[in-house]
Amino acid sequence: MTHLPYCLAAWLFAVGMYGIVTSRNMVHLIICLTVVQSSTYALLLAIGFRANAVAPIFADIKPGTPAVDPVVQALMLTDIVVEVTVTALLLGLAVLAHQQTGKLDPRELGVLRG
Amino acid sequence: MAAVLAALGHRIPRLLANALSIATAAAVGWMAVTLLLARPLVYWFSGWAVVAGKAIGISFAPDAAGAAMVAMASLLTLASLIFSSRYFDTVGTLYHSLMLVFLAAMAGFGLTGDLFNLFVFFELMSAAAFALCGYKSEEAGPLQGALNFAVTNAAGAYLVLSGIGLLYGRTGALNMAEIGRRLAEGRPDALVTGALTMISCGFLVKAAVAPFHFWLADAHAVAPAPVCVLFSGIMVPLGLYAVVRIYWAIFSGALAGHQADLRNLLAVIGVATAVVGAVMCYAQRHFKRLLAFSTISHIGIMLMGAAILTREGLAGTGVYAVSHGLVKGGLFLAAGIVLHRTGTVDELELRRMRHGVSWLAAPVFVGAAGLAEVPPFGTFRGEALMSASTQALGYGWLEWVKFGAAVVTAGAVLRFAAGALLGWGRTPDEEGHEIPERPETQGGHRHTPAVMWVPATALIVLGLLAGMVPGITSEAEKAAAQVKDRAAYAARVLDGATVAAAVATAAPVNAGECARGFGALAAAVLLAFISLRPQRKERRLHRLWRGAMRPLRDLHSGVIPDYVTWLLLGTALFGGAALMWVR
Amino acid sequence: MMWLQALILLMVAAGGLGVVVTRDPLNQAVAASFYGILLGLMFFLFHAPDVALSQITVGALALPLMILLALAKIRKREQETQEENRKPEADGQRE
Amino acid sequence: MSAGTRIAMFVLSCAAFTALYIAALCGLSPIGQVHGWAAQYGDAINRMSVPALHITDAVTAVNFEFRGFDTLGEEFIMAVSVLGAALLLRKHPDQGSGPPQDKAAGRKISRPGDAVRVLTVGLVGPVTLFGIYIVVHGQLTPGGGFQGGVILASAPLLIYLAGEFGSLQQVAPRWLVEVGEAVGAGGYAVIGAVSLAVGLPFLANYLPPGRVGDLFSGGIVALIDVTVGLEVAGGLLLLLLVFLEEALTRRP
Repeated sequence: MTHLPYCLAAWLFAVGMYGIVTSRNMVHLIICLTVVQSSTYALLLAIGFRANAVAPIFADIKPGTPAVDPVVQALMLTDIVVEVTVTALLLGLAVLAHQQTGKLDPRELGVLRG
Repeated sequence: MAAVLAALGHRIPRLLANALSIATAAAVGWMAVTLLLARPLVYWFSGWAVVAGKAIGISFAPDAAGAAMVAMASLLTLASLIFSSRYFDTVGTLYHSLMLVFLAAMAGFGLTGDLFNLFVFFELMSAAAFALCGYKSEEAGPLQGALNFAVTNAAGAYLVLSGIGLLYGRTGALNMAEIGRRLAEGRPDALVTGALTMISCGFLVKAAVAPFHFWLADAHAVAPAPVCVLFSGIMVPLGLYAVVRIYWAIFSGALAGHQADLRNLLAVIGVATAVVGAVMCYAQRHFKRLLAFSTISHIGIMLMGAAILTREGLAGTGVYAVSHGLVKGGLFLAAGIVLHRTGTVDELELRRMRHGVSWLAAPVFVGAAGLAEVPPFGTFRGEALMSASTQALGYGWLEWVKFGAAVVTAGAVLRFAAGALLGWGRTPDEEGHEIPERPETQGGHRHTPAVMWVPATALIVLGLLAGMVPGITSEAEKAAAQVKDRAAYAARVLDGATVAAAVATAAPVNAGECARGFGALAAAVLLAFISLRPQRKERRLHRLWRGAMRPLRDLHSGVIPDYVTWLLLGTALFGGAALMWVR
Repeated sequence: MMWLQALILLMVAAGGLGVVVTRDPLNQAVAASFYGILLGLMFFLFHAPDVALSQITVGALALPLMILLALAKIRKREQETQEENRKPEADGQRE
Repeated sequence: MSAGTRIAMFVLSCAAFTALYIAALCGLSPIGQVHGWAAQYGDAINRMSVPALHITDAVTAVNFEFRGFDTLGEEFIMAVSVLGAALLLRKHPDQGSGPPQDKAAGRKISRPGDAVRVLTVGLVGPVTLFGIYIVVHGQLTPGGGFQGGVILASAPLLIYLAGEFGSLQQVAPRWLVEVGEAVGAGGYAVIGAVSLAVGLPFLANYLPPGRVGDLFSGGIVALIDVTVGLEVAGGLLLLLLVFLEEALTRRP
């Protein structure tokens, strides 16, 4: 029970991977990849969480009050930027590939084989 | 220190002209050499260093191995920028900016001492690489290659990040030296092996090790030739470098009792990679794809060297990687010239047409000799270093696999040079898959500008000379000793200790090794000769070979879901094996 | 741990599954947007307001918008292909 | 590989992988109960950010000060993907380029009503203000250059939603957005390089920290915040514009 929130990360990873493997549409596949990435958010969030603590913003509270870990939150922010940009690049590639071949199914794109 | 910072100053590459970008690459290279010659140092960004044993800021902790990688990266970038100055006709500044950011990312990746920072540079490198790979966006092939590349590498990156999360949850640190120190205090458990598995497999995706190698051939076959130079020559070895670095800096203390297990595991992966790469390499008729599979095979050889986990093994791997990168870079540039002149790199088509690039066979022959580990190539020196400790540890059979891989890949390159460029022999009825391709250049196909053939031959010659640099092996051994010494690394980064100079014994080159190198070349020539002369008797052999190759070819399906399934399978097997050690 | 936090964890778990099993990309863009909001809520309830804010702006706004634009492009291309396919048929009949 | 083989192989390996992952996760301390070394990095930063830097948002302190170099890398990832998207979606000589016209699917059919248009255009001002507010208060309250930048980028898009692609190009012409993005990414590096000029390590804080709670507290963090805001707003808008032009004008 005490480790259950961590398992959300494993769940999202597996579910996203399932989506990628069974995908029939490049755009769908790319969105599933963002689900895989969201598993890393869940992991980092759970790791930085502290019981009986507040958010690490000391605007209205006294410095020294127990707060959750700000480092993982900074990592997550970086992670989110990475997500947007990689997704944007991938979507651009998928759109172009569709323009050239008229296909979106990752199983049918195969120009490169053997 | 100024060197590191100046390297960063160059990350503002915007609207740079050819000359400016070439100068930048050269400057970064010069700085890397300065770093290489300087003593190892630690640089803390933002001025936040260590407070009460905890690293607060981000540090660069360059040592000889990292600096050598950066020097290599800038040399290859320099060569490809010179090459492409006349290569693309519609070259925009976007291309130069991407190349320079790619270089900056590789430099940061090689120098950083912080695990999350390593991930950031990994992603920066990937983002630049995806875009460069899809550069010829008006064709279907490059787009598909870039998609395969991007999806598998993104999945690998998320594995790495999850592993970093696990380590942070355990140790509360992101600095590699600090994580290593904390992990060494505890017992290894499922978390340690899990983190090792996820981070290693994530980086091994970049290193294109079987069964994570599928993307590489797709990406290399379609990326512009000068970009391939960087992919094959330095980006892929950097993946291996990251695995070596994190193992020695982070996990070597906690897993000290399981060295033999890890050695076996990595050796098996290396063998699989070398064999699959070599066989697939031989079966190709598209020159760039052929070279791509040979890179996979050579990465397997390097992995076998690093897997031995000894100083000599690591040093040999380093020398091998540098020399291989130069030779392979030269070969890819040669492929670029062929494509520029004839509009194709397909072996059968080239054989049928009359082209004026027969002279290229000479540098390609020399390059093939480099792949066959013939003295005095750097690959030979590296191999000789590796083999001594491989045999001492009772892994002599690995040497035979390496020998075979070198022979087959060199043979395939020789076959291409003799068959396609010189037109020797008869047309083999070998059926590979054709990849429709347009020339990367427009106009001016009649001659080869000097900016194209000079870098191509220069790289191959440099690969040859790399083996003759006096003291290269002993310097490499010193660098390897630095990489291996986890305690000294931690003391340098966290306690500001100065590093004692490592001593190395220069191993003499023995005659047996030389004979081995020439033997490999002879065998490769023989292989190329046989494959160019299909006798009636051997027809059946050919058919048999094709039948046997069919399943292996089919595995390289170009289908992303397949690749991702392989990725998971490989990770699960690696993780399962690692978990067995600690149970 | 509060029940509210447990609830949002479950909802995110279900949301992830929902995004994956929505096979039609257009519906999936909507599902992804909803999932982005759920993630943002989760960050908020776990004391990460900074991350929550950026997740909501990115996950619920920027990303679905990009997906929709990509889909618009793909759909347009499909329509054009259909028209092109129809045209040769018509030409053929005329002859 | 046939679909059946693939699924079978996937189910096996994914099950094995997930089991390994969960086994590893169980090695972490129970949720919320982090202590010892594992807790000290975060605690140290929470302790230091107000006294040392006068920054009340510890996350901003990590992002722009303690681990500012990561954020610099992150900005470059953003810049590279914008460059990459521009490179990929660039126009090729053999592709005809007509004047930009709004041809997104479905848009021909229904123009938004006047009320919607007035409302969305009217929202542009407040949204821009809100974005700027979020950017400049980064070191004080949740938010900062990144979040504010995304909000800023969404303001011009409201104009597009109101059906005025032409006005969008007037309000946010591509060169202006490009310049903003470049200034943002370059500015960060320049701020870092100034640290060198005054003899400090790269990205070290050289400005006085100001008063706790002030708009200009935190020294260079406030500056970096603004450049990141510019970069993110510019970069994201450029990405969206590239996609938009792609969706609207490109013909195969």
